[in-house]
Amino acid sequence: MSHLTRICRAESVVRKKRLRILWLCFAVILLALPLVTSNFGITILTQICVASVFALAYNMLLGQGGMLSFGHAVYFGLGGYASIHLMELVGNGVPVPLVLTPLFGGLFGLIAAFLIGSFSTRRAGTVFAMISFGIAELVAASAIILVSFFGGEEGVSSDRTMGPAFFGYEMIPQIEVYYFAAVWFFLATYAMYHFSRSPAGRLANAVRDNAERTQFIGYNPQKIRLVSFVASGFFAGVAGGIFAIQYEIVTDSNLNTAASGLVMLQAYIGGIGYFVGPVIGAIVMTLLNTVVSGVTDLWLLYTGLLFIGTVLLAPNGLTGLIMMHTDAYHNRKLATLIKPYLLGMLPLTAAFIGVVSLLEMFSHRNEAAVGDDSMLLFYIDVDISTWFPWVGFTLLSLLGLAGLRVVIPVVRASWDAANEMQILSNSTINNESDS
Amino acid sequence: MFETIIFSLLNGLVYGLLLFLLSSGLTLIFSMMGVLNLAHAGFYMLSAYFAYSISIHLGFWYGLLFAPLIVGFIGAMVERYGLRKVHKFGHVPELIFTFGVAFLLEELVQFVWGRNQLAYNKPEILEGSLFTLFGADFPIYKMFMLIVSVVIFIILLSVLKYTRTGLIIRAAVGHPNVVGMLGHNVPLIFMVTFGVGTALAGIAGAIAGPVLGTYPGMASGLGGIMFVVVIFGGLGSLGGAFIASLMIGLIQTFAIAIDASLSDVFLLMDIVITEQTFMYDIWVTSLSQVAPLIPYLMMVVMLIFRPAGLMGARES
Amino acid sequence: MSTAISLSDLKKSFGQMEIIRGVNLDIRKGERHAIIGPNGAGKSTLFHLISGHYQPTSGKVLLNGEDISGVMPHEIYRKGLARSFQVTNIFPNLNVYENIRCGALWSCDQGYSFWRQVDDLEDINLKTEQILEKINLTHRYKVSASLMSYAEQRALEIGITLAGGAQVIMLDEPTAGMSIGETEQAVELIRSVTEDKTLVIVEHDMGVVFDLADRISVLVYGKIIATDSPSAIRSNKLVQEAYLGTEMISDA
Amino acid sequence: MNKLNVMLLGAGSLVLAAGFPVVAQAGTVKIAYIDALSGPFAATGQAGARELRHAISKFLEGKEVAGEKLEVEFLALDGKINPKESLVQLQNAISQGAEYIFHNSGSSVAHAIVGALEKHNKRNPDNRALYLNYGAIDPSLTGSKCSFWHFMIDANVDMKVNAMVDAIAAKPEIKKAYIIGQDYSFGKAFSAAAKRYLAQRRPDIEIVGDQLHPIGKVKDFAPYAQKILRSQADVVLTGNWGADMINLAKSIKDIGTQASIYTIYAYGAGISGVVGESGLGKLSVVAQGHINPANTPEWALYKDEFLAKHPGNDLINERTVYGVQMLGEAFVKAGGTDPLKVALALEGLEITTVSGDKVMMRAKDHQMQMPLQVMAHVKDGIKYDFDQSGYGVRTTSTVAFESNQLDSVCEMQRPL
Repeated sequence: MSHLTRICRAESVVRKKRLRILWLCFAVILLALPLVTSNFGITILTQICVASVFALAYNMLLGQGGMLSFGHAVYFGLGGYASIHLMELVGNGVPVPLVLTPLFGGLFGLIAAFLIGSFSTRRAGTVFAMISFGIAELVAASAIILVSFFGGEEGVSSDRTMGPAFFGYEMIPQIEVYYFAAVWFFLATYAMYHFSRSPAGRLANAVRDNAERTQFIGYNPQKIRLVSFVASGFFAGVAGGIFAIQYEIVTDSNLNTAASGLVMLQAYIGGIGYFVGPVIGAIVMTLLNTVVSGVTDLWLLYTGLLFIGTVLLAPNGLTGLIMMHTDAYHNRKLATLIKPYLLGMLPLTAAFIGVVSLLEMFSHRNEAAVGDDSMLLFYIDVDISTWFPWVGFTLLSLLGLAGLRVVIPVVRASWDAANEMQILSNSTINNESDS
Repeated sequence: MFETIIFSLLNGLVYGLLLFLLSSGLTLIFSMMGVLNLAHAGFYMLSAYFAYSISIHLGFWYGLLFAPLIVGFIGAMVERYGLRKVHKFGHVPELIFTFGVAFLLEELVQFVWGRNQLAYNKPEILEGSLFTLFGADFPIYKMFMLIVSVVIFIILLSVLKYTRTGLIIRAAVGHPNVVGMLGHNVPLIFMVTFGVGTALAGIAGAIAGPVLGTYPGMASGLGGIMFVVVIFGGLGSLGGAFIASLMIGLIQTFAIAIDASLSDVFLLMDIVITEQTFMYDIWVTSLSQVAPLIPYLMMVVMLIFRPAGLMGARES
Repeated sequence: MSTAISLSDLKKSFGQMEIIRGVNLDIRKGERHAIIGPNGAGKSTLFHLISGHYQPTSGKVLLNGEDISGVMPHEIYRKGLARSFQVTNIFPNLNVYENIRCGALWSCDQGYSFWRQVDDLEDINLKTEQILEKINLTHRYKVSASLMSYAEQRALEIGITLAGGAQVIMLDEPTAGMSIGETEQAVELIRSVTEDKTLVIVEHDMGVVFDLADRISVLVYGKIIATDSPSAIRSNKLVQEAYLGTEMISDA
Repeated sequence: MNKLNVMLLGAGSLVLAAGFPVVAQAGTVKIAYIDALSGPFAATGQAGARELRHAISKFLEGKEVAGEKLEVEFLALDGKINPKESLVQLQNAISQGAEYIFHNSGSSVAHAIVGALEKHNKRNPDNRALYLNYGAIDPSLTGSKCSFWHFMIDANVDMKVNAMVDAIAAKPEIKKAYIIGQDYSFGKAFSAAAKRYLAQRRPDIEIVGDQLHPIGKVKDFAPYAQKILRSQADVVLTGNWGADMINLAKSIKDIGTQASIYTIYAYGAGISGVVGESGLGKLSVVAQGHINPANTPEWALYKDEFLAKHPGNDLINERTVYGVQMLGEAFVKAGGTDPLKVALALEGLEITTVSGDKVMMRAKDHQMQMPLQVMAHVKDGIKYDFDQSGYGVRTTSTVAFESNQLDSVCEMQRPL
């Protein structure tokens, strides 16, 4: 056994141990979360579970397999429809515990993905993206016309409590639905992680990087893509099944192009290069959709800005921003970054408050009643009929932006320093490609 | 029957040529840059809004003139400060970026102009009907749209055929690297291309706004159809886009005019479809109901069997 | 002596241009065979034809006596022929270890399996580690392939090609763009890793060719004008004519 | 290894996500409004929120209920006129403590909300919610699919079409009718009602077309206008709303047919302005509310106040106000805001609205009974125009409360 082999084995053991602890932590957190939150919190958490499973499934394509799909909600939706119909069957006396619904939704998504994937995965890139888009439009349009399966505009509804109880568990209150979603979230995440470490998962990475080359190591790129696509369709269907149980309705908007766009946004904002990226994206987007949308009408505008900002400034997503610090962390240099970051936060916060306030004031001026000139911005009461807040927030924005120009080089220098040291001291543990 | 055909033909032609105006810009951008601009319909919408704002202050004709210019400029800036940054990461991030721009444009328009449909009106001189055929009026404005589209098509064609710029563009379609090798300033060409492409969408927006409505949803349906046109016609082929635009325009209008469904076909064969028949809803769905679905079917079938499209010069 | 690869009247045209104009060649099992020729002679095209990257216009390619013309590249690989590329063709965002491991997957009987865990597959990891040792990239195993030096990437390219344990190895200009020192190392590497295997190599560096090859074929304008031992090739009139004024066989 | 850190971080964010405390204040009633606040139909939804907010501030806020002054918390949620999105928001609303759900557009949404509330109220008897629907008027909502928890504060399609056919029946010159609508439950219900009532009232009128088109997707209505022209219809009956109404009206005008148009949503939210001249003398609307003239001074005052507060906007859905008024009366009658008690109090409740109409919530099917107005799209002689265009509608005739009471097939499942 060589030196390397020994290192690898040792690392592998440590890694597995850490992973086990991590999965345990993940499970405990999922179980414990409802204890510290409200009804609304539980509703949000359930949504996050569904969104996360779907976004993770989507990233099996985009992040892991390099396939950009504009129509992945098709498999989510079809899985959902199948689940709803299963619920109806159960209501009519077919004895299946409804906690298994997502599995059924998954199988349906899998079959659909296999049928469509068998021709759409022949190519990657723009052609694949456009086929997925065309299919999504087709399926969404058919969903309105074919009433017997899709229920038209109204969609299909059912009742989750009609089936036989599963060990006394009937999914009546929201909290039971949360635990149902959480368990499936855990299982699906585990399975998808498992997939990413399997030969098929590794090959998906290979075909993403260089499809031509995979032919010359004995694999058919189309088949690799198809395997990923089918697996992704399965998990999308699972997510659709959880959704069907939570809301007891599935409609065409579960599978239209807008739904497909949303999941892409989630995965990308979270970071498609990392396994957990989509989960973070799902959390952020769900919070925007539920919490921020309750605070401001402009939340979609902010979502758009966040997305464009991510594409331009942080192509590795929010997770990428965090992962930028692994080198510094390994080098125990994180502490040196605190001061420059705090310094950077100052103008960033100023610019953020300034710009957001200007947007909000503009929107308030257009939308609100005359005489309703006062509004609350960041805990400050503002009267928009006077010139003061307009000038003030403009100045704040400009000041913040100017400050950023000054501070960014400083922050960058300290970041470089924290990471550079590492290359000198420990060149082997550099840049683990972690995809 | 005859009058239906004539009018469907005319309406299809107007709609098809509008589609061509839109997709010509998209095709131009794709030819030069290899980018399928998902935000193209967004620029079309933006231009209609600008044209509306200008038209209430200066009049329709100024709107028609300036709105596409403004939108072209904005397009160029989007290329310069956005697209160029993601260009180096490949086509997938480019697609994602343009998707983001499309998303943002729709929100931005609502933020600035509000959510109502705007009363963007035709100018007095183009009101009224041009001629009456079988009792139906053909509006002057539709003829105006037709003429603008045709003029733009001719201009584009002659620029491509007879100018040096056209030569570069035609070279780029088949061999994207050759332009750089010839010593041209590629980033500048890209920026200008994107600007011109979006300005073409801008012209379409400025002339379509008064008839098809100026509202935040005006881009959403058209965006998809536009991709169908460029993909069906062949990515990067102006001629293909022209044929595909007309085809889709005509198919869409004729499909609406025909009320037949598959059950009518069965009836001819003495098979009666009732509510008990298997997959009842498919058989009784009339052609006019599935009209919006046809273009996507065409696109998917084309992509599967001939990804290069009708007259495609190259695959992506 | 049996043949590993046999080409009979192989032709390939692109549109009007005929690039390969009827090649007949037998490569024996276990030999190191070099293909040389001036630029544009069609060497890489010939490689693409054998490995299935291009379909021949006419003619046949036999691998161990089996007709493989028109067979998909991955099928050819599975029959025991692996190749490298002239322009580095690796998996840029995977690290070195994963690059090699991907190359070894098929030979360890891993199809498109999604239930096994690569980390748990002892045989495959052992094989990967052996290859890493051979190509001297052991210490770099965690580095992302795109961040490595050019010479390292070339070594990795060869490593991926070898990882599957194919009996016929085809290397397309493995030392292109390397410094003299690097080239020497690369030659040693190639020599050691192709022990007991059939090697087909395209190379511009005549030093490498004459150092490595048991036999040499000269390809000029899509035709083989000579196949012989290195010393015979060196004195071949036709070959000298073909190379006259372009590259001298003795230098470079 | 890096993954581990990130996963922990993700888990941390989950904790954050959960941490949003929602505390329901005692003594207040939470009212949620679910409609399209973004997307292609946002104009209508935003207007609805504005009007509802104003009506609540006038008729609920501070109202004395069981000796206490009522406090109202208003939540506006974006349901995108989509059943699924609306149910997501419904769950958000209920979990934040909302007990009264107002909703305007989309019959498919209404069916979804009814279904969801039936289940929710059965499963959570301590946490019930009522649904006040003032715009989704598929007749099956108060017919075959009626629900105890649902109250329709608008005339349903049958009632409106009945009134519409009344007006048409009075014109003997009309011989041919063309029906066109959006391809979903509402459009189909409209078409069915139109055929039924025309056959009853004017069997001599020939129905020369019955067309459904995809909702919100048609860019150019010229081909449809061509079909209408070819059919030589004297009158077009449509339930279209939003952009589909505007573009249809414009295309019909462009093609030069003499047909008049009868519809139920053709003013405000941009429609009056865009239809403009093309609708003069052609467009009639059947709706409920006293737009021009305002009927009572109180009503004029209310409108003036609203318009002064929201210049550039219009008061479109006048029934919103009646619904809020009625809810206020029900609170008083029930002596509190408990949804079950309020539901029972609403049944059979009769009030006179601020505009002087007598309206009644029929206990049998929870369908509000009310008079309807037939209005013409006009330019002159009106005080309240729409879209700052000078165009608006004026009442030409009224269908009285008594003459528009239709029977219902509703068999309501009552709790208890």
